Amino acid sequence: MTLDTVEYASQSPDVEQPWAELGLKQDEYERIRTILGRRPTGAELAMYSVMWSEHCSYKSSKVHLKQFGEKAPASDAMLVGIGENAGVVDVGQGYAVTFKVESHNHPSYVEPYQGAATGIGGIVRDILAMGARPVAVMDPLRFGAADHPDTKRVLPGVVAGIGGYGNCLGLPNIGGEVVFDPCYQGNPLVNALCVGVMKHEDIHLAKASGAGNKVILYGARTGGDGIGGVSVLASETFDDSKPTKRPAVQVGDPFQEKLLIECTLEVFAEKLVVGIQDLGGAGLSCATSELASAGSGGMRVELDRVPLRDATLSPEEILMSESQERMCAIVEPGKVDRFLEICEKWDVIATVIGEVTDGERLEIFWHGEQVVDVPPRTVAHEGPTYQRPYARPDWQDELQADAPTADRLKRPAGGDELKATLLAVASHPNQADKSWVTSQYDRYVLGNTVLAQPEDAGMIRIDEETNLGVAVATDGNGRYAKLDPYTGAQLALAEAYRNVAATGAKPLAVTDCLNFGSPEDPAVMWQFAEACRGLADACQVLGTPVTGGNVSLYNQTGEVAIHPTPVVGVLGVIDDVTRRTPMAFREEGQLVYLLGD
Amino acid sequence: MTVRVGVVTFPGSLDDRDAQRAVRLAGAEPVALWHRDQDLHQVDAVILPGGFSYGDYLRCGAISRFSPVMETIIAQANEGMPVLGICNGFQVLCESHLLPGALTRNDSLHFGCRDQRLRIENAATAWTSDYAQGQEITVPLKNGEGRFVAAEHTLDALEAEGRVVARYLDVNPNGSYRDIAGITNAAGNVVGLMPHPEHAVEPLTGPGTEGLGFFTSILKKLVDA
Amino acid sequence: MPVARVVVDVMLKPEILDPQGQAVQRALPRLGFDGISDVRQGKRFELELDGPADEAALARIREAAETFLANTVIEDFTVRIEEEAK
Amino acid sequence: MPVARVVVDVMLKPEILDPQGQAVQRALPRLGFDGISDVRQGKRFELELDGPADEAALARIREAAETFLANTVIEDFTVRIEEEAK
Ligand SMILES: Nc1ncnc2c1ncn2[C@@H]1O[C@H](COP(=O)(O)OP(=O)(O)O)[C@@H](O)[C@H]1O
Repeated sequence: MTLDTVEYASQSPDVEQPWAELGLKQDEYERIRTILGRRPTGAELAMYSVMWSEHCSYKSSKVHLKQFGEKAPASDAMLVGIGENAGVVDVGQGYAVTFKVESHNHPSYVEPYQGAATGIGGIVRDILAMGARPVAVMDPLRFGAADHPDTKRVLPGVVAGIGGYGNCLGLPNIGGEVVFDPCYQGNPLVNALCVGVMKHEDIHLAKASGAGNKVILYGARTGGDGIGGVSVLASETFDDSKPTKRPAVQVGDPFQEKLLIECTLEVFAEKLVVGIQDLGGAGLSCATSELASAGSGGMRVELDRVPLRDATLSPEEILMSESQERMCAIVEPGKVDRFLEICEKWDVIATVIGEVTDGERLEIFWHGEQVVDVPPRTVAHEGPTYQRPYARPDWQDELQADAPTADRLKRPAGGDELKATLLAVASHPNQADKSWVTSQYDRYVLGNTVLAQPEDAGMIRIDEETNLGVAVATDGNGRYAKLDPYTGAQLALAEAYRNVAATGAKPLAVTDCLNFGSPEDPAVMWQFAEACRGLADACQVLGTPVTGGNVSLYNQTGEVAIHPTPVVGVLGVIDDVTRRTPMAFREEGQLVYLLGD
Repeated sequence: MTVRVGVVTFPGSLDDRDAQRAVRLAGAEPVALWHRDQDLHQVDAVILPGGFSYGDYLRCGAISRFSPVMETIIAQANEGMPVLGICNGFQVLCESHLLPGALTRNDSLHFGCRDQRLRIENAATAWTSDYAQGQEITVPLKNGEGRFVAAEHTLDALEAEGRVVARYLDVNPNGSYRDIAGITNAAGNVVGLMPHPEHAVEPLTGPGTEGLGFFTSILKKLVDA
Repeated sequence: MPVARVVVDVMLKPEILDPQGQAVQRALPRLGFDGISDVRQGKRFELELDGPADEAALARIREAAETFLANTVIEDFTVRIEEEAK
Repeated sequence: MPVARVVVDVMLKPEILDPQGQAVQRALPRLGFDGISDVRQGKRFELELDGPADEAALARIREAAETFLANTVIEDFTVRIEEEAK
């Protein structure tokens, strides 16, 4: 097969291209041709298709997410806001904390262990890429009915995967959620949150600047993992009637990631890095275009230098591969040797694959021939934006009218009814003891866990001398959100906020993972719009800005969407963790007060 | 005299910082040792910490056992230097044949993290002299492959020679033969322990401080020597 | 009655990353074992049957392998009768 | 050049309890697979050699198995050349 070079593409405008199979719409494909003034090469098409997928471009959600910035309450604590890998918050004493929650829902249904494991791996690299040492993880989970056979397959795999990966990284798991509801049967939610700590001066951003600086790819070799996974997994849904889709699954190597963490923190400590980006969904396509787009110049990459696990991969596949445990750093030429030395110390493979140029293009070469020549912003930051139609569903009124009221759902009368009600509530899986799950997670490692299960919020000490610490809680209730997405999102925030406040910490910032159905359904889009509006309004009132998060759409089985499920994480600071308030009664004779009404 | 206790970092070690903290809280000086370095930097004792060295791929501890630092540690342990292996460190000690038996997959087939009650069965080793014989303590336990197994005659010999250092109480969390949580070599200088005493050295971050004794024992032993 | 033993070998598909095999491969040269260009690690199940390992039994075991012993999303398997049943 | 593949099978010694094998055995009847009286689970390593699988190479691999791939305190191993080298 001949290589589809830029030169060849200019000469062959009529070559048929598989844009539809790659998940692009006709007008999107036309737009790529307009941007480039010719048809894209195969490699360019691969990049645009993954980067313009819903998952990477947020094309349906962007217009609503804007509110989180526009309505953000003034906050002195915010050091880095939305748009970077994760937001960064000032917690005092020169420390900054970064945290973010992300979804790995679809991969976890296909292959529960690896899907959940690589979900942890991905969010940890996001946090690492900000310059922080990851210090804790949390895992808000939603499954189908507890006694459904699919739950039996998915739940143990997900929990083992989160434990297997997180435990092996040495990150304490300080909390999460396990909620069962039939609406998640064919579409469980696996959200993962990571918290990282750094000093203010260690904050790193994903940008490539300084002509002549080197682009270094380090970490695992690149294989065929999850090729096409980004567009296929994130833009399509599972259909009960067809056999399960089995795309190439990404397999995690937590040991490699642990080395990547230590190695990266060491190169940060020696100030060897100008810019850095983790490789997640969309792999090298994402890392190179985002670094170049955010930076001041262009970038030139020799793709054939990328160390491969599978020698037969084509340039398109290398650009789209979602092999895990890789990072991309921009390093001044004089510091490259030391950078490579530190990688060698940690047995991490590192390769100079290109350099920052003073041009404005992202140029990628394959054995000397040019296969990509694009303006990086058009790939990374100027993708399509949709104003999807949305409308309050006609069943909403009926659903709300069906709510329990005094005459329709009576209070239990008498001892027997009360007993029955109590038993019904107490025996529901959502009230069950979660220790089957939590005991599979290491909550002690690093020796700084002040609160973990069964507490309402997790708490981590970040300075052993001063006892400065942070508390984090995640909450979300899909049933409330379905009844009223605006208020439901606010309730999720209020609950997480309360859980943090109850420990004695002061809530500072918010992250969210918005799990919804198909944005092509106006009813779902309405739920989404309402939830965003509700969350943004509530954040404004409470004075806690959203610093980052993640949107997961197309969570549905066939035509049926999950309950709209905004999961909200709140981070708070406590200046002395020895003053934390655990939830248990401490000693006999203490008084119990009920606050609120 | 400051007592210097080395803590080895293998690729994939996780509780190395925690072990160093415990050494410091006990009043000794922690010294970081690197797996590629044969030099033990004049330490008086060594701790092999918990974690997943080399990802615990192949078998836990199987790859670390062949690291340069282990060559020196094995030689010095055979000459009496105190060595404590915690969790993954215990696995390394068994793979190195400094201790008998092996640690295998938990019988539950799950990783388990819990606060575990133990009985100190031998308070005469280098690492347990600060405990009373038969003392009961609670420390965290967290492992996926912590089930101690050995041939019947090896188990009998361990019992007969008083080389069982600690035993699980209340529940046997991983199916260890004869509830064994930790053992020692014949000389009493090398101890392997599945639970994590380094996570029970501060009331704030652990179930109590009953793990500290392992670290103060070694301090006392070395200062007295 | 001679006991029939059937072996099911389960290996990760060739295109799937095998961190365990890689760790072994990297360690071998350090231990002085050269000349091994690739290592893959998988699982081996030894099943003892009550009855003979006839076609019907093998078909059942193949089904068990397909649905249970192997995760065919990422793994391949083979089923065979162990020749030297001890 | 045909690549030589050597397989090393590692199984827990019969006297060591094998909880993984037992879990499989207990699950099989529940899934409708009867007639299996014992299951043991072990590891299978596939090694690709640079050169031929001659006696010298096999001897080296046996040594690697003895000292490294298997823990002979609890495990037994066998080494053999894979017949159908693809
Ligand atoms: N998936 C999970 N991962 C980690 N911790 C969890 C998970 N699910 C629940 N937990 C923890 O278990 C404890 C009890 O959870 P839960 O029963 O949901 O409490 P509550 O109803 O008070 O929120 C909490 O500390 C919670 O953080």
